[in-house]
Amino acid sequence: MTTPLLETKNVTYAYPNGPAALAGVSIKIAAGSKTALVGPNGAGKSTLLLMLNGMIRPDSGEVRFGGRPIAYDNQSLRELRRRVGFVFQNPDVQIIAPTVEADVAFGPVNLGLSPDAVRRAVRDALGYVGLQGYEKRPPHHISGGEKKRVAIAGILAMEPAVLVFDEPTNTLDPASSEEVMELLDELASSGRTVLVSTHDVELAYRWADSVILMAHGRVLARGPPEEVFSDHALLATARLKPPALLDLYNELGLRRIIDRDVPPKSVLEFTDRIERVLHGHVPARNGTGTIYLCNADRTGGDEVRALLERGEVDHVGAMGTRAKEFANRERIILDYTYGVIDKCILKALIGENSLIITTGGMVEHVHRRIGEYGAESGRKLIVTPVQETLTPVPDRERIPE
Amino acid sequence: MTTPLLETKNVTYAYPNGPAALAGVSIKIAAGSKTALVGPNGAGKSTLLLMLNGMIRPDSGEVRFGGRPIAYDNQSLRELRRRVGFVFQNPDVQIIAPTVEADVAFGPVNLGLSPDAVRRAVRDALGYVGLQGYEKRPPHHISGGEKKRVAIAGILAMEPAVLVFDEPTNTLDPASSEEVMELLDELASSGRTVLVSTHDVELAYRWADSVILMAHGRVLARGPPEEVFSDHALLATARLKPPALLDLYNELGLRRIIDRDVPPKSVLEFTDRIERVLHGHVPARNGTGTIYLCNADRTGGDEVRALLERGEVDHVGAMGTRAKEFANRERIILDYTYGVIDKCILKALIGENSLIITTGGMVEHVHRRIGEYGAESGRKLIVTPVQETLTPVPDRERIPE
Amino acid sequence: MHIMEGFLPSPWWEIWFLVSLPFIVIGLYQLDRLVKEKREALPLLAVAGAFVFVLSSLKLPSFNGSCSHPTGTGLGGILFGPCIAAVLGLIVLIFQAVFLAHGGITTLGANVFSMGIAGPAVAYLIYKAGTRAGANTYATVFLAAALADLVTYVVTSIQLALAFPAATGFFEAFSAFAAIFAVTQVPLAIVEGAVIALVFKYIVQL
Amino acid sequence: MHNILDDYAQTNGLRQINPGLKLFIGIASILLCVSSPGPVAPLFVSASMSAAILVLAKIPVRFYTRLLLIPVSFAAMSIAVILFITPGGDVLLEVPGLPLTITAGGANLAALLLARVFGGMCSLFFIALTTPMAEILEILQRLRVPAVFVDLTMLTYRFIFILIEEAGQIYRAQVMRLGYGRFRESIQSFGMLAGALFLRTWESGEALILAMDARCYDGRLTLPGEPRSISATAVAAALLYLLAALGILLSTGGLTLI
Repeated sequence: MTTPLLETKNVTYAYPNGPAALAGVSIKIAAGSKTALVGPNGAGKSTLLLMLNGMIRPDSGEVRFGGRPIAYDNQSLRELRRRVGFVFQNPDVQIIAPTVEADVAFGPVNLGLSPDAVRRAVRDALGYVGLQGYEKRPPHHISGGEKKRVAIAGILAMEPAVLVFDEPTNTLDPASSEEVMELLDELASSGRTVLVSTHDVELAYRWADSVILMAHGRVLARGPPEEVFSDHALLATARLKPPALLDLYNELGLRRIIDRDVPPKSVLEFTDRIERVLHGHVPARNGTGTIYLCNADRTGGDEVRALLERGEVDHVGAMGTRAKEFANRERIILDYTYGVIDKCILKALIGENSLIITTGGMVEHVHRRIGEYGAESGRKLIVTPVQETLTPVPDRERIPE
Repeated sequence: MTTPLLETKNVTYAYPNGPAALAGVSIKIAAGSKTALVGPNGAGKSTLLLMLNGMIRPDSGEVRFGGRPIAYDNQSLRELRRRVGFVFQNPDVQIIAPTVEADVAFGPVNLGLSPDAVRRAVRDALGYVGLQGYEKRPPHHISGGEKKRVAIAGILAMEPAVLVFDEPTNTLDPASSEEVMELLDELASSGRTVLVSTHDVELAYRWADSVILMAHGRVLARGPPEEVFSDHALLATARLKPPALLDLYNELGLRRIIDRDVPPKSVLEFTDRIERVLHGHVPARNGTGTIYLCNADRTGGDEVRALLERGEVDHVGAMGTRAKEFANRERIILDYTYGVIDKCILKALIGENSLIITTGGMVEHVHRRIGEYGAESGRKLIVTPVQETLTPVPDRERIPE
Repeated sequence: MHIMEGFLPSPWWEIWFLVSLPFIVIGLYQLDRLVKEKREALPLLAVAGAFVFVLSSLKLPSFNGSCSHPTGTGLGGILFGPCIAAVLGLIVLIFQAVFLAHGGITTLGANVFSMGIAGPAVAYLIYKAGTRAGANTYATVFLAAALADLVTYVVTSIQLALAFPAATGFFEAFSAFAAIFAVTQVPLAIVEGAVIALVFKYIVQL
Repeated sequence: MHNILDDYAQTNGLRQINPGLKLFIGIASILLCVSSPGPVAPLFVSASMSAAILVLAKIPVRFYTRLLLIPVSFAAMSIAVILFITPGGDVLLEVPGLPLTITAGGANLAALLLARVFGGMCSLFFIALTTPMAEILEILQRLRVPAVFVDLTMLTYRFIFILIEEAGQIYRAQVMRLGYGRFRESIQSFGMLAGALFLRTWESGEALILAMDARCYDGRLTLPGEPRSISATAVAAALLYLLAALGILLSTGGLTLI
């Protein structure tokens, strides 16, 4: 096995005048993984996360980064914190500069970058989270979801290899939560290691490829989410609820209505499973719909508008902040802004056409996901890329509001 | 139709130098109802709630309480606020005093109650939320869930007729959320009118008997939750996601796998529905398990322990804070602390016995719920009350920690 | 600069209590009236007091502990008048003594005079003078904060010199105390002035 | 910042003892120390107070030793001055080349002050570590301290903890983004922290007004004071201890170091 990027070995910690917060925790975070640290409030999740970039020094045990134990002198800590970025639960404590721009610049300035490099870092980070045009705004006049994205940009501007998020969707409403989780997906698909702490089991179930279940300062279980979350007794110990779909699946299994093997992760998979139980197989349907796929980085608005004007598309969805911005700029009304791929597959299965707008590495992801679904379900799904313009469209400035 | 207890008529409001927060909102809250005000952040939910006890005065339109427009002089406002209790989203905002006891006393003291009456009100309120023994603790030494309960006790101590909760479960972990929602159920079952604002559709779906959907300062829809949340287009406008079970149900309906009539509200109902689709009817099972029911107010620990020692009970669940405390005191390990009735029914259906510990009005509720389920599903479920001691057990003091 | 518990002998600690008492009494009287007129004054003063306490309990860069409350309460002085600021200073000092072990109970009178009355008064006067003269706001704030700090420590030195006069009299003692505190207090005053000016700038920007 | 003594006061071993009695012992000890003409009585007070804090109140030794270092820096500087400027008695030491001399009078006074500071601080620690602020406020209220003062102190208490939590989080967030690196940046970071905290304070104040109004605030903020029982043994022990200290004070009053 390769060396994990981040690792704790039997770390313990007690706050002054308090009981033990961590009672011997060993975890391993592989480079490039999407890990969720799941547990109730007070399980020690935040304490553990704060250890990963040296904000808290364990009473015993050690923390390793890149295979080497971390050192606690000032210089090493600064280096570590640049590599392991930490996004706080409450953006209000993280964003304290008078403007969005000044706040995102805080890290790069402290890194000692040149003014030009700082400006570039700020522009790139704000672009990544889809907040161009927000530079001069005061942070307390923007919405909760936007604040979260500013906080993320502030960390991205330091170009860390690992991103640690403490309860990233707490207090956000469902749409803002989805946007943030999508951003986390983009970050992971661009090769960064992403670690999230959460008590939201539904979120961890859908998002993570590896779950660490914690309670009372200990690790209770680790593994793929469908495995960890199928153990109801374990979840009860951690005072958590199983994800609704998984719970239903397990109940159906207990009553021997469906066979328990790989639990479904989405409404789409679940529907297929039940259909298979009923008919013995997933019925072939005539006239599945087409899924159009548009790379907003490479396609001009004209092509997309032409497609929409021909009336061939019933539903439009956008994935990722830049894609949503593109839609916004081109005044395309979006039907789906989250769970886009699954929804479009569902529509294709009932014969309706849809368009997915996305960018960068996510294009590949869409192809893969739909291909996998087709292979698993034995259904033929047609993905048609929207014609790309020959010359790449230059970065456009967001129209200031 | 009877006069609603609380009512707004076309109220509008704009914050100073802000856009309109409410653009003509009319709602009606019936006495004794459990209403959820659902919408994304920034929809105007909090503004509307603050209007209901006169904290914000509408720019136009009016607010009525008990059929009469509310007056904004000091005396009337105090009277109104005593009747319409408001629990803030963030308990840190609401808790004022240096000890739990002093904080809960704040309302009663300002209402001018006698010292004895204040003490009684504080004791009762803390007992209701299950925080006896916390009197002398400072608010910064208790957990988030406990703070929430202190905040609720502070309002309960004023004995309001209506309880308004702004995002009651925000930032709480699932178990604490369930406890708070259970407390809200208890309050409603004791005849109080309960109104909550939330962006958590799952929560509103399971809890409310009436839903008001808001977005952009307007009411989009109102009605029973299964109706409002089945309209995906409407939910999309409000940037909300449908509840997972309802979403699955609707997809199955679209594919004509099950008939769409009354959507199931719980895993239990859903399982039955699918079983019915498969077999045409819910199969009768032999040997359903027994559900033991214990009223913790009337039963001594000895009877319960005897039952458990006989090994007849496979699973134990407790509903309500006092019941949980009882279990804690008697050192009974709980398997279920939320969704208890449904889980016990599920277990009974697969032939296992369970014990439900609860108190007060909830006993009746358990009987009713299980009876209803039996009538609907055509299954016979056996509820056996645990023998009550002849003399009621006097209120016991919580053992100080 | 807090005088520690037990340091001031009789009759000096009693004398400083008597000196501070009128300010506190008047302050309480004014406060009572203010709160009866405007109920929201009480919560605002409370959070202001908490702010001053928290700010003073934070470590200023490269110094151990600061005494930012002359300026903090000075701010209170600008908003609510100097006597109410003295009451606020008293509360902050009580919390510092009981929560952080800075200061003491018998020395409360002396500390209230130096940090709750003299310092804030200077901050208040300089701020008023500066704004009337139309001077640069940040410079004025810097000066007000730094000088308030300095005055606090000068007053403390006077208090100590009065209690422990040298062979050659009060002035020698005063210069000895002032000299030894200057080493720590002058840089602290400058840093504090700079920080408060920054805070002011920050608030104005928002 | 993480050493708010009140946190220990909430859980200490003397938590259940009548707060009025604890306050009385503490203040009486302080007054004894301040008025003692010799160093023995204050030293007796500091020893017995420390013993009470460590043995009866069960405060961790490591924490308490660190606490004792707080007064040292102030005491060291001020006592050094007194050592050199106080006249009287034989000259004990002369710094060559400088006009600095230590006399017996100076040495005696310095020793006395050191003893008084330690005695006084230990007594203050005793109050701070065994009696939660809320109970002290309750006593002030019963002593008819003006209500507006008690109310203001009470509200301040609550917000100190809220703001400390916020300040701590902001500080941590800044350190994670490499704030407080060099001196200039430290000042800058600290200014931002203080500014943000000020803003947060203001918001808290406004939220507090709203919260109080929502709960029918009518100018009353009383603590539910109940008459607390007071054990005769505790009173007897306290009086015995204070009499002993007074006895030592009177019998060793003239005693000096040199």
